[in-house]
Amino acid sequence: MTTASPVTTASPTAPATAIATIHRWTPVSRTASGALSALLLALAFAPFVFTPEATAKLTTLFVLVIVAAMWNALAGYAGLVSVGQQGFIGLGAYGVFLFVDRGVSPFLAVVLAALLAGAVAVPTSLLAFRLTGGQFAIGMWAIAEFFRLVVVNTPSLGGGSGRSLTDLSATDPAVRQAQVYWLALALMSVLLLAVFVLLRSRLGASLEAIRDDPVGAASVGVRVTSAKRLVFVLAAVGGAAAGGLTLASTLRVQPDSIFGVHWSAYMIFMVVIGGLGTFEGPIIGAIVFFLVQDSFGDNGGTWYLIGLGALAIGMTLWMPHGLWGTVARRRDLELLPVGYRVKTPVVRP
Amino acid sequence: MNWINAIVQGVMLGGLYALFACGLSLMFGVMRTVNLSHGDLAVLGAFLVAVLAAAVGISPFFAVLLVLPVMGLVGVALQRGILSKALRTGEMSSMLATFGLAIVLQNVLLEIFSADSRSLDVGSLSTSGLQLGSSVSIPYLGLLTVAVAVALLGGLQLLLARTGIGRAIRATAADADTAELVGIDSRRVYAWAAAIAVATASLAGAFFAMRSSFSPSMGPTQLLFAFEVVVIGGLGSLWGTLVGGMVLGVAQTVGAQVDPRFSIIAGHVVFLAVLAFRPQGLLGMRRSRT
Amino acid sequence: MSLLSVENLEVRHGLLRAVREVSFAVDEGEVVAVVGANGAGKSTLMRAVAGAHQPAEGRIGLDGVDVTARRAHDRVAAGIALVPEGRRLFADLTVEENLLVATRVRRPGPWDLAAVVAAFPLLDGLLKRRAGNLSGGEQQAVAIGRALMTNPRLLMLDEVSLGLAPIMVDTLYDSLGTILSGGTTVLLVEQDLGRALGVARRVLCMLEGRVVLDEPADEVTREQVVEAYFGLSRAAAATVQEEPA
Amino acid sequence: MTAETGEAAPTAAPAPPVLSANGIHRRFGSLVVLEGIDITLAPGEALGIVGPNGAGKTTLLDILSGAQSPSEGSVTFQGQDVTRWKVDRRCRSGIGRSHQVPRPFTGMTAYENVLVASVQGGSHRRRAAQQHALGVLERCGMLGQANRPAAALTLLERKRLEMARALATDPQVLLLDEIAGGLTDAETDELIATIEQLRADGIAIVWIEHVIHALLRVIDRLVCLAQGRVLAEGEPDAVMSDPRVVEAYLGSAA
Amino acid sequence: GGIKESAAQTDTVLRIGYVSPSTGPAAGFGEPNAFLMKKLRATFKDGLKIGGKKYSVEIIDRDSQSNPQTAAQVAADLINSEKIDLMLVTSTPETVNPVADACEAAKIPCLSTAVPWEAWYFGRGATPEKPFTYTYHFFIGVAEVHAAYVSLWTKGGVETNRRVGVMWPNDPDGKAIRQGLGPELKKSGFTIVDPGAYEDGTNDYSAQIAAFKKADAEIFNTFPLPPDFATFWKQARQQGYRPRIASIAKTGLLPSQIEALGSLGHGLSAGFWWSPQFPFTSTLTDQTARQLADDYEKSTGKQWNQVIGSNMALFEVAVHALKATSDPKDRTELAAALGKASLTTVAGPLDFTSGPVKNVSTEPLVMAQWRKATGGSKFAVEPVIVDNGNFSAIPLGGELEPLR
Ligand SMILES: Nc1ncnc2c1ncn2[C@@H]1O[C@H](COP(=O)(O)OP(=O)(O)OP(=O)(O)O)[C@@H](O)[C@H]1O
Ligand SMILES: Nc1ncnc2c1ncn2[C@@H]1O[C@H](COP(=O)(O)OP(=O)(O)OP(=O)(O)O)[C@@H](O)[C@H]1O
Ligand SMILES: [Mg+2]
Ligand SMILES: [Mg+2]
Repeated sequence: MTTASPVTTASPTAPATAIATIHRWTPVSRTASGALSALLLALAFAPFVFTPEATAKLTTLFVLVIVAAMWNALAGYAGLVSVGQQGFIGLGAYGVFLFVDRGVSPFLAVVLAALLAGAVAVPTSLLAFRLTGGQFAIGMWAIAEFFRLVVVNTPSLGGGSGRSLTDLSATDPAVRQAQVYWLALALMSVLLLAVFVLLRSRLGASLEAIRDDPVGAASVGVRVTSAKRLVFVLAAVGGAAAGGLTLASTLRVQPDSIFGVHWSAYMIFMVVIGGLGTFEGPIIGAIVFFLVQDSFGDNGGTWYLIGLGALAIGMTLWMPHGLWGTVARRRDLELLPVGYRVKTPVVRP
Repeated sequence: MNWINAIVQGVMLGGLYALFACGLSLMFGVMRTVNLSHGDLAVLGAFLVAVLAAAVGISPFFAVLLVLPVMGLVGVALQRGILSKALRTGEMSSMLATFGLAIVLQNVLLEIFSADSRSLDVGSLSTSGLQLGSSVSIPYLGLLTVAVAVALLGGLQLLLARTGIGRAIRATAADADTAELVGIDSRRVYAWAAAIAVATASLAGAFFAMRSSFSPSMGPTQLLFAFEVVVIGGLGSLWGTLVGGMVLGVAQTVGAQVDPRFSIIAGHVVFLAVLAFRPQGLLGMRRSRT
Repeated sequence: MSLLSVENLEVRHGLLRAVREVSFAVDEGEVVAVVGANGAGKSTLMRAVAGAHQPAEGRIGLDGVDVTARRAHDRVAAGIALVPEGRRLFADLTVEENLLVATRVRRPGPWDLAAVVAAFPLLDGLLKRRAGNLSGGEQQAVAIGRALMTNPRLLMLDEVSLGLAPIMVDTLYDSLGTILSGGTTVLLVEQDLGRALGVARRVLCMLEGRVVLDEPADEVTREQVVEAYFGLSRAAAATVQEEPA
Repeated sequence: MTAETGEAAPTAAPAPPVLSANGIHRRFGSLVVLEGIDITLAPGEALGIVGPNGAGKTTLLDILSGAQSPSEGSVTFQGQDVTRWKVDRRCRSGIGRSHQVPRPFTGMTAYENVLVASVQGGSHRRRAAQQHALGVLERCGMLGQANRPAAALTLLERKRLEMARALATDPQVLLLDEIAGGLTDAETDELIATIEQLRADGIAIVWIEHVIHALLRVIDRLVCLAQGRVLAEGEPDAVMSDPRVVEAYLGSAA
Repeated sequence: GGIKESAAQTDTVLRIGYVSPSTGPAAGFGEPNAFLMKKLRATFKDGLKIGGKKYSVEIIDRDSQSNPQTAAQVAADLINSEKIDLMLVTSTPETVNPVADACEAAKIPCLSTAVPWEAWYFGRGATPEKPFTYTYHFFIGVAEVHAAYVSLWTKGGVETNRRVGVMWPNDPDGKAIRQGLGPELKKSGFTIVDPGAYEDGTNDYSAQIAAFKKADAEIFNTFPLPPDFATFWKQARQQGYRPRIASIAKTGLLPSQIEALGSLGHGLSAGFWWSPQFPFTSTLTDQTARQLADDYEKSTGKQWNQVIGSNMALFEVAVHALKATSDPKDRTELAAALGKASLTTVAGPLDFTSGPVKNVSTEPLVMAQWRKATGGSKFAVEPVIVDNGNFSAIPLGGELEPLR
């Protein structure tokens, strides 16, 4: 423990600077994050370049990225594994009607609905946070079901039959498609940024601490519940946004499917494929999932689903850290760094 | 009078739910494994029973007895092949892996048996019952289900609480490595637990198939109920699971008595109420230190 | 022939070689103290012998029988027991259950519930308590009792007196006497050199995963052992830098 | 209360206590763990707590730090009644503690462990907090482990980490629970040095320890708990030589 | 430049998208798909001659997995990537409605069937003032169901107290029926005993049964999912509720659903919009209903079901409309052609010009009773047409038998 001896008598901060420095950004990560921002910017011009069909596909991808990133923030960083996020997806979609019926433009309505879902998440958390681990996961599922049944029993929302967003079917398909695309792109960028900022903020590390040991976290001053709630609400807003976008692009929701537990399945799938608890993982997972779905998803059918299931099993067993997680571990790589590295000068005796 | 009948039917339904939740309670409550394929394993069991009964031309009840050990082996395979590995990387992996399994099972069954819903024909047993007055009637099949549920859950509860094997299971669930260090073959213990869990699942599936009908897509619907039952009853207590089943069943039937559309929602409301006022479940115990 | 024989053992944690080229033997009825500073590899060594951690190289023999391939529970049945560092009790089981759960292997011997309670009187009132709720020292006592319940031939104690009140340590070492008189062989990690040299027949000092000193207790002086520690602290400076980020 | 209160140790200056527990009771169902404990801690004072296993020391520490709330009685910190404050709030306002059974954040590196404490518990802004965390790591001789995942630390490293985390929240009162166990003599010396340093910085300390010789090198005052009551309290040597303490706690070590 | 439009199709290939549930809960409806696709692709192998121009026909079939979101997705994909000229979609609102919505929005002509037309029309928020331009639909509606029920329950030869116990779920079909059929039946002098809408997937029906027994409802009617009905029907029997007539819809459609009930299935009556007895011929394959059914049974070994008829008719109308255009690739023209279509398909006469509302044509409906299959048949059950009150052209097979 000789490294300790020379400074034990000095004041804590001063020599520290001398003996070590902290690193977050690396050249790699700088370029990477630069490239990402550039890419997002470039994507904004897609509707002028690509055909609506291409942008339509991209929109689907964005929605997937959103839900994956949100679920990852929730499970991967705050340790809140939930199989009930579809509850908020559904609220987001149906919330749109609440505003549209009051004459709000559908696109604005999507945003408002997302915020509304966030508001609903606050009281929800009071209930849900009484559970932990697997219990919380399933509890959320039940809560989602509860939301679904409330919607199903609300005639103005079309009850069990669901509702069509007729307000948009008037506009020219190509234009509408482009608008939805831009909205999706914008929401995705904002939400990803939000997650990134959150993780790099003073709260980021605390969240991981909470995930590892809530009691320990509290005893070093972390406001455990409010930190969890913050992420919970963010994830709700994100999920809801995804729901709203789904409605805007498919123009119809039906409770059983927008509140369907398969959403959770997809989220878990994407995050685990990409790498849980990494910022990059869910994005990659979403892309993979999208490609899989796109390549043999159309002629869909049983075999595609069987393949998906098998892949899920295989990944968990043989690549538990997911694609990105595995790579990152090998090369100690972090494109968008949310962690910390300490560099100590090498003193050989 | 109808209210009494509603409660009676609720208890009968509760028996079935408890049976469904039994294996889940063992895995989720005791072994801390979230098995999302539980419902579909139950369906698989039901199909095996149906096929066997049809092929050999025996009563479903005999078929069940033959299928149970088979499903037990399926459970062992599940544990050895998937859960044991997944568990090492945490609750979430087991959730994803079993979810994947759920999808595979559903669609393989769909591929083989088509989406038609079918049921196990046990003749008059499924349609006859004890008439008490004009409106109360106790179905024989329901009685049988409840009896089996009580016997099974009660038996397992005693096994866990009183016997050495039970202690070994709980110890392994708590900390498999350390269990090994005190001479417990954790792999065997896990295998056994999984075998029991899956076998009981198929038993529940069979009873469900006799009571109403089943199809490849039925699994997930019943899974949530089963989970609610476990949580309502309290993690790790199989008595609790039995009680939880009854509570959920009665909640649904009484809810339906108020207005048919409240049936399922009433179940969820009761579940949420339990969360709110007794998160550790009706018979669960709160932990302070660990 | 020696009861436990460890030959050229190497144990890794990922890349880190926590135990390297370790060879030694322990005779029936012997008491060996393993000392060495924090991170020396003592716990890893013991866990490897107990079968909780698979060695990368080397061979572990019990009575000349190679048990390297056997799983931990199997070794317990063969008579190897470890009191793991940090107790590792089954929190949700009662104290009594924690003790009884160790009787699955059914090894005959003097140790049973009564004997353990006799050896650790403070357990008397606690049998029905949830182990997770016990105090640190109480847990330590239960952990030792649990290991004894398997009636081991080789008992390994990792930092046993950690967290025990002095008077408890007395009782512990007294009962250690009882254990020894029963012919049990003991391998213990103990930082209190006084105590260690007091009970041990032999002292193993570890440094960076290697055994740097293996002497009969009555032949080594405190100074020699402390000297061994020094070897470590110098090397430590180097390892600190090598740490893979 | 025991007779010893009369002759409170000389170091217990007239200055108002920074932390005090008043008439603390703690029960778990029928089980009584603490029975009317009164303890005061003067600013900058170092108070040692010993007692047989299961005496209630950790429970008392939990109550002082807010991890548990007392069944009866109150806790005052800097003249404020903090009995109802949760542990995190108490931590932020200046009560740091270490756990007898270490609770590292296993998914993070040692440095990130400490950083959380310094960012959340401490009063520093971002950069300052990062440097502060480094300084603390170093103080506790953990700098070399900075980038190691906490999961990979040995028990003793974990204990050091506990202490580092507590320090990083820059407390006015530091509550330590068995940090010297299993240390080699050299390591013990380092620990003592570190703690002396803290005292010099004016941090008041409550230290539960079974390694008496280490404890006695630091503390001004000693309390011996037994069965949830204060058995003896006062000037360390006096307490150590108290026959009841010898009989209940020290045994041959006396 | 401005926002990019989809590249227009100039080639001479007519792409027809076909969406139906082949997996998921409604997969039963998808059963005939493989057979139909094979048959139709054979029929279209030499393409179609339209407006003096020769077009090859390509059918691109997709599975909705019985899930609206998937349905919407595959629809978007068919429209955007496959550049289809015409969308055909069938079976259950979960599959049909989202696809139709997508087409209406993308201005792609779409024809659908096998959903009660009210569920398709009002369920998608249309009104007689605000009809659709690109989406068309043919199927039975409340009016047909009502007429058939009234005819069966009054002229069927079974005496009842005209009290009808109804179990209408809280889903698209149930809703359409509750709003439409309920009042109509009342008008026709029946007393409706409606305990209220229930959730699909409910596991206990004691409440409803009690209500029916209390009101002594001798007629029973329901629009449930198959598993739910099985649960209900067994419970009803066990708790001693035995109506004299039980007319079920949505579940009584496929033989397999009845088989699942074992002996309890015998005697249930259900509406049939197609059966081998229908005296009509396919304009595409020139097969009579009987020949079509036999063909199906021969090549699949499965028992015929009504979906075959309606899905065949779906393509018949499609081809009819395509041929009626000068340029089948002109979407507005094709849509208009669908609106003008009027022909007799294997499922009977369809006429979009005289439908109950714009965009919709209705088709014949008769009532049949499921019986234990008679000696010769290699299947367990078979439907016997017991009422043709509204379409006497369709021959009767026997008399309605009371359940007790
Ligand atoms: N699970 C683990 N993963 C990675 N490295 C580990 C793990 N456990 C221990 N190590 C490392 O292996 C080395 C030896 O650890 P070990 O616990 O055996 O030392 P020790 O002598 O028992 O130390 P102590 O006296 O503190 O208990 C240490 O450098 C430690 O950091
Ligand atoms: N949550 C709890 N439930 C029941 N009993 C408890 C609980 N927490 C502590 N106890 C009991 O209270 C007593 C005091 O525990 P505590 O941990 O304070 O002892 P301690 O003085 O710290 O002992 P040690 O020196 O061994 O750490 C012990 O007998 C313990 O079993
Ligand atoms: Mg160790
Ligand atoms: Mg303690």
